[in-house]
Amino acid sequence: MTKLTYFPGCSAHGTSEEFDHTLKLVMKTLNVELEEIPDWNCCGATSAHVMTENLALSLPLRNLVLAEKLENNTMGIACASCYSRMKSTKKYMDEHPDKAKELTSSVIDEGEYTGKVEIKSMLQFCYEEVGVEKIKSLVKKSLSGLKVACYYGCLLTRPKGVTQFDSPEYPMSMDRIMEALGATAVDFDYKTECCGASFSISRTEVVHLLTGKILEMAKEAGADLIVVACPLCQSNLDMRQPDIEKHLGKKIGIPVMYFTQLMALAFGYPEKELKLSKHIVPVEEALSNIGKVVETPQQPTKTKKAVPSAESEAK
Amino acid sequence: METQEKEVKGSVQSAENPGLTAPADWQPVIIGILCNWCSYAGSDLTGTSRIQYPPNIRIIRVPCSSRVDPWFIIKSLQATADGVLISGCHPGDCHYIAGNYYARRRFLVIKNLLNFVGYHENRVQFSWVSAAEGAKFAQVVAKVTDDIKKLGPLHRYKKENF
Amino acid sequence: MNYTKQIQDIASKLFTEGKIDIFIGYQQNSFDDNQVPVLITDPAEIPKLVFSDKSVFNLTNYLKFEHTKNKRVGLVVKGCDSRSLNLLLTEKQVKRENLYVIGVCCEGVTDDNGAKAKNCEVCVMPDPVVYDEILGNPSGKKPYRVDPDVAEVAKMPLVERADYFEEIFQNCIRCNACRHSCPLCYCSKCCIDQETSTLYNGSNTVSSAVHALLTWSMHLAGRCVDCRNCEKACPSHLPLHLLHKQNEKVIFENFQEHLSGMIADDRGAFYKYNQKDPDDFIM
Amino acid sequence: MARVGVFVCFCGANIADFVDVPAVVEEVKKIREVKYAVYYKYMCSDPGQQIIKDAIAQYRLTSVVVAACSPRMHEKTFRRAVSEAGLNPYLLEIANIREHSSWVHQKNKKAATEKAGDLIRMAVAKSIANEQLHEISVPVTKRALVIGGGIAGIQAALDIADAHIPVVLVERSPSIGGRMAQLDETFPTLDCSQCILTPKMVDVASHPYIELIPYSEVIGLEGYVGNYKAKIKKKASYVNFSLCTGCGACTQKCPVKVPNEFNMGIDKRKAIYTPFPQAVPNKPVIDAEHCNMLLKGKCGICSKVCEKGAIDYTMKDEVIEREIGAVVVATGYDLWDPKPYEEYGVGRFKDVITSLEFERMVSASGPTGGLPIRPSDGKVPKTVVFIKCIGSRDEAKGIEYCSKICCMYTAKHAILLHHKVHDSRAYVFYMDVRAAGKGYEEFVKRAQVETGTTYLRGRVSKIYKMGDKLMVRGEDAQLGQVVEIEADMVVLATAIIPYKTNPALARLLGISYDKYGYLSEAHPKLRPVETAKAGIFLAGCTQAPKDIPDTVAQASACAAKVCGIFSGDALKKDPMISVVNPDYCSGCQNCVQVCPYQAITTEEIPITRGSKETRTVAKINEGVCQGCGSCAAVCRSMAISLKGFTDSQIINEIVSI
Repeated sequence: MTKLTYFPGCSAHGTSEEFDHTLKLVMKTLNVELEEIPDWNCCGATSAHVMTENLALSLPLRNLVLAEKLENNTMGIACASCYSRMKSTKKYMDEHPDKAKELTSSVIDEGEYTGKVEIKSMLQFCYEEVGVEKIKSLVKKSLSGLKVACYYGCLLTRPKGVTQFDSPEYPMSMDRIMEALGATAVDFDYKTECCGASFSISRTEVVHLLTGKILEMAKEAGADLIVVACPLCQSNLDMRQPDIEKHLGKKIGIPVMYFTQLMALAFGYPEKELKLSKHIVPVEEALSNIGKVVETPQQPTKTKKAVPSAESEAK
Repeated sequence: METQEKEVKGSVQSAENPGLTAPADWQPVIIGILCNWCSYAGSDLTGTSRIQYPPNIRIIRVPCSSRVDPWFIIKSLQATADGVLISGCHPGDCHYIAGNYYARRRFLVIKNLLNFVGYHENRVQFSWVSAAEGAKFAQVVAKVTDDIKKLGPLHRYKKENF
Repeated sequence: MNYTKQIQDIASKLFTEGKIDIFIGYQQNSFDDNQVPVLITDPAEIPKLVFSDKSVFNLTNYLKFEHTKNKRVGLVVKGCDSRSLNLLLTEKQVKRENLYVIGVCCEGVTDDNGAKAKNCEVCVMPDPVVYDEILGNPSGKKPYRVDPDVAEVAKMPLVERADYFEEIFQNCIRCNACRHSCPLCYCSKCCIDQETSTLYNGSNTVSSAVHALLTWSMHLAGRCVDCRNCEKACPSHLPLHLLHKQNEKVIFENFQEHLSGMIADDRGAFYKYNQKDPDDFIM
Repeated sequence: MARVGVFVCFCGANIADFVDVPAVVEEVKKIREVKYAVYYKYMCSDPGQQIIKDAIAQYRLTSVVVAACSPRMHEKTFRRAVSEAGLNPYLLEIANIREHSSWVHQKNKKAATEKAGDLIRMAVAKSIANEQLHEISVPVTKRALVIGGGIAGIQAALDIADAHIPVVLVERSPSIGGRMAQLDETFPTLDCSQCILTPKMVDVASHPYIELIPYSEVIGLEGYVGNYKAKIKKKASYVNFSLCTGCGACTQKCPVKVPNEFNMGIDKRKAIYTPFPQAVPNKPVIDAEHCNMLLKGKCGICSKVCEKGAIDYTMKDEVIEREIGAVVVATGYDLWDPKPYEEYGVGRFKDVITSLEFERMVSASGPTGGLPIRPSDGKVPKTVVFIKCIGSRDEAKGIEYCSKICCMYTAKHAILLHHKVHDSRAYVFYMDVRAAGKGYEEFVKRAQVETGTTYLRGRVSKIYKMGDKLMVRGEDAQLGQVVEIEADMVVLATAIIPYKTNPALARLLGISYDKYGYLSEAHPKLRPVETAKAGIFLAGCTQAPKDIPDTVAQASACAAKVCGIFSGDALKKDPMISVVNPDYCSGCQNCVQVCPYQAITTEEIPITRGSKETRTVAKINEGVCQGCGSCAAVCRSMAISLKGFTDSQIINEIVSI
């Protein structure tokens, strides 16, 4: 059994409880023991860095220092926002060891920072450390017939210099995992578009506009549901959907699930373990597509049109 | 009369030999080795622009700062010079593509070595002066002359003394 | 660190197989427990060969002399010696195919008093970097450290430092043993012997000694491998390494951590450049 | 014993007002070697020069020092005067007492006088060590090598050949023509590219002074200006050009289809092919990577249909040598691969194409018969979005520089689109419109006004698909608004980049290249066609992005330079270059390393006279050395000295003060 340092982030114990829960189920099947950082604290998220630089650096740094005490090489982070904060902080500290020394000696009283722990998002961990092949081999119930749009959001692959993971504009790691589970990942142009999360509270109409577009495009791409790897994405896409529908004046009704929920399902866990009751947009109908034969061509945009046959035309 | 008064007023100590002094109106000898294409042309421009600078420098023309063997500097200090100024083209502007990049490495090492064995660090100075920087050349010479006047006469390892 | 047996075996094998004409190694001194270099052309002399922590000299120095030029030579090198060999190869002074190199993973040699030699304290590469056969277990590259003697001298105030060096230079008797013992001083006509140089000006003064030594150390800057053959050879026991280690420090700190002879085909620090080299000391 | 004459100039009042010239002359007379010293009002005048000439004869002077203005001013004048008096011109030294003394110490006559004396003393000391030097004469092989048969190479070759100088033109592809042959019409006049290029290509093929070697590459260059030897690899074409009539039967019957690189892969060509109908030479070659006969030994159809028996499957690569005197490098440019623009769906959306693909489509002889079509469904696009600066001026994804021609060709494309599809609508997203050139701004105006192309200042942030449309979302920075355009096709104006092979070519030729891979000119302003290596010149985009008029101008400039080299039977060179004393050289070759011109090679000399054993020593190539002295400074054994600036001369100056 391999061990993985686990940083759940605040939402895992609240709004994204189903993520946390299914993640643990998945990790059990993958034979990975999650070791939660004792006494972890808030990563500072979007609020800290508008206040002071030292605060924005110190909050994640304390977690990094604590993580080093667990003696695992890698730390997995559930929330994309936490992941971004921690990884940027790590990059900054590795490039500015003096700053690390200054903060660990003055603000944080938990020992020294060495930078030995690598940081990965849970998606990155599943894709890079576990691997698509292994995931494929563990599938008990194929998700064939299910068409999913993988939504990565803004922070999992960007900025490239910080994350060093997948393509910043058109990532495919989650799509590959979904394909390994048997599902069909649709070509989804909006997979890294902004959902407006920062305006979640202050200017909801912005969220309505941006998130609405993402949902519509997923629908347009022919997806049964949207798969995410970030609690904030999930809550914005799922929770706001009724409001957005009102705003757009039309029904969308596309459920939003965590990739771990689908992995757990494919790994043979019963549906009740997925905590489906937590969802605002019901998912049952979408999941009922599992097992159905996929008709090809399934989607006009996906079809392979005949080659322009330039020759014939030229002649 | 004035000069005599000045002589009485004070004297200059040698930076390396505090026991040795020179009269206050002592004039140092400075050897300047200039590359033909930038710094020598720049010093010509100083002349055509009639920009005035202290008269202590004696200029030697070489094609490129990369022609300057560190030994020339050592030799100058052994002879009459109290200070040395080497000047070449700015990095990237070398008439011979990259000569000054090679020269720069040798200059850094010889400068540090001379300081290490007991020459004041200001005895040997370097500058990049382009053919357009007549004013800069005057400033550089004024600064070097001023620095070396403060250091007093160079005594150590002079041929006639040792 | 005792490889006497192994080296004797290899040497006799090389002679038997007709691979070499000369073997350069160490032999016991007749009057104390120190060793001196030995050049063997007759296999019967092989039992003379020894190797221990008393094998201090850098034998690559003997590759520059007439009796080893263009001959097939077997020789023993320690880490630092192999670096100078690397430079000799890069500077085309010896042909690799003429050499059979026994590389020893050095554990440090001792000085006359039996203490660990001072250059071994700051050694960056105890393992041979070029060899045909390796003896011992490599321990890997060590981090670079500033020579403590250099650091101490650098701390002195200017005048004190000048006085310190003046005393050193005054004791130079201009015998040129330093040059003779340096493996990298192989010039067919040394600059200080040339009329044009006027470094000596035919005179035997402190002034000319200073300028000759400074020029010499500039010629070795970025090339010196700190074997300290020069210092061992100096009859006046001048701390010549101060000059070389000072240059080495400046070069290491400023020119991409250049260390001499570590890599094949890597010439001295003055024969390459980087556009980002320090420029702030120039007006 | 040296006998030096010193001639001090008043330079009117320029020197005399601030330096006590007669006192200086008296001072100088005390120097042991000085046999004669005199002052005169204007030394550079004819009577002044006569004084020097007379004194040389009268006092049997062995060297001359003129104390006057800067040597950069009148060194040549006085050298000539000295020479006319029968003395070697390099026995002259100048003491610069005007720029370095009288003009800069005008408030201190005493110090200026003293300094002038010192400067003369230094010059006298130096002149004592001066040696007789003679101009170097380098013989010249009057034949030029032009590398690359695009418009730059074609123009250079024709201009040189028209001066009755033989030219060897080497082209790596089967036909000359280069990028210009791929273009449809050219800005700003919209004249047909083929129409103006093809006659020139035919001229090249028929010119008595041009030897065209197609399908070949230069693989080696030895020697120096006037005396190069080039190694050229002729790639196996498997077609005997002397038998082939270019009838085309083989290309018609060949069963193998391969993406056509000339048409940017839009259509297919055969395994035996001529790149395009107007190719010069109009002979096919076999693409060995795809030919069934060469790969599997089965087929042989082309051989069967060839009536002349010109097909030869056993042909091998061949290396030939040519002796030449000068080289023009004109290897052209490549295009940046826009793959990093994932947000534009490059690689995913078939209807996002590059500008050269568009260019081939609108070309009348192109794969689509001159009509732009959507690669996805073959439909003619009505709304086309052009995006400029793809890769150019983009530090994050591409390169920092401006590719210079994209603004113009995008305007051209907008006009051509309108010409081909009358009811079309074009949008151009731009960062700036850079239209500096004769008739260029007017041309862009024409695109905007005549064809109604909408120019939007801003970057495109994303392209996504809605049905079969491409949704182009970008910013209109002038309105401060996000705009979305429903497009049928998107054309990316990709950057010009140097060929990846440029650095290897530069190393082979011994010239330098910049951080991008463009070959470097000797001086960005005053020597824009020369390289640092004498006798090698640059034309066209191999040096930097440029348009056709600039390329042709540069090519003709190269031709003028080449003709200049060949104007005499020998090249005259300044003798102030390095020389090796082999007795002192130990062959460490550190000088080889630092020489910026690869002027130093090695030679084997006997260890002692008559000995069979040899040793290696450095050797300076007189034709190549430019006299910087880098080698002399790094030579530890002082085996190298730089004539005119020898160690003795400089040390004499140092110790004379």
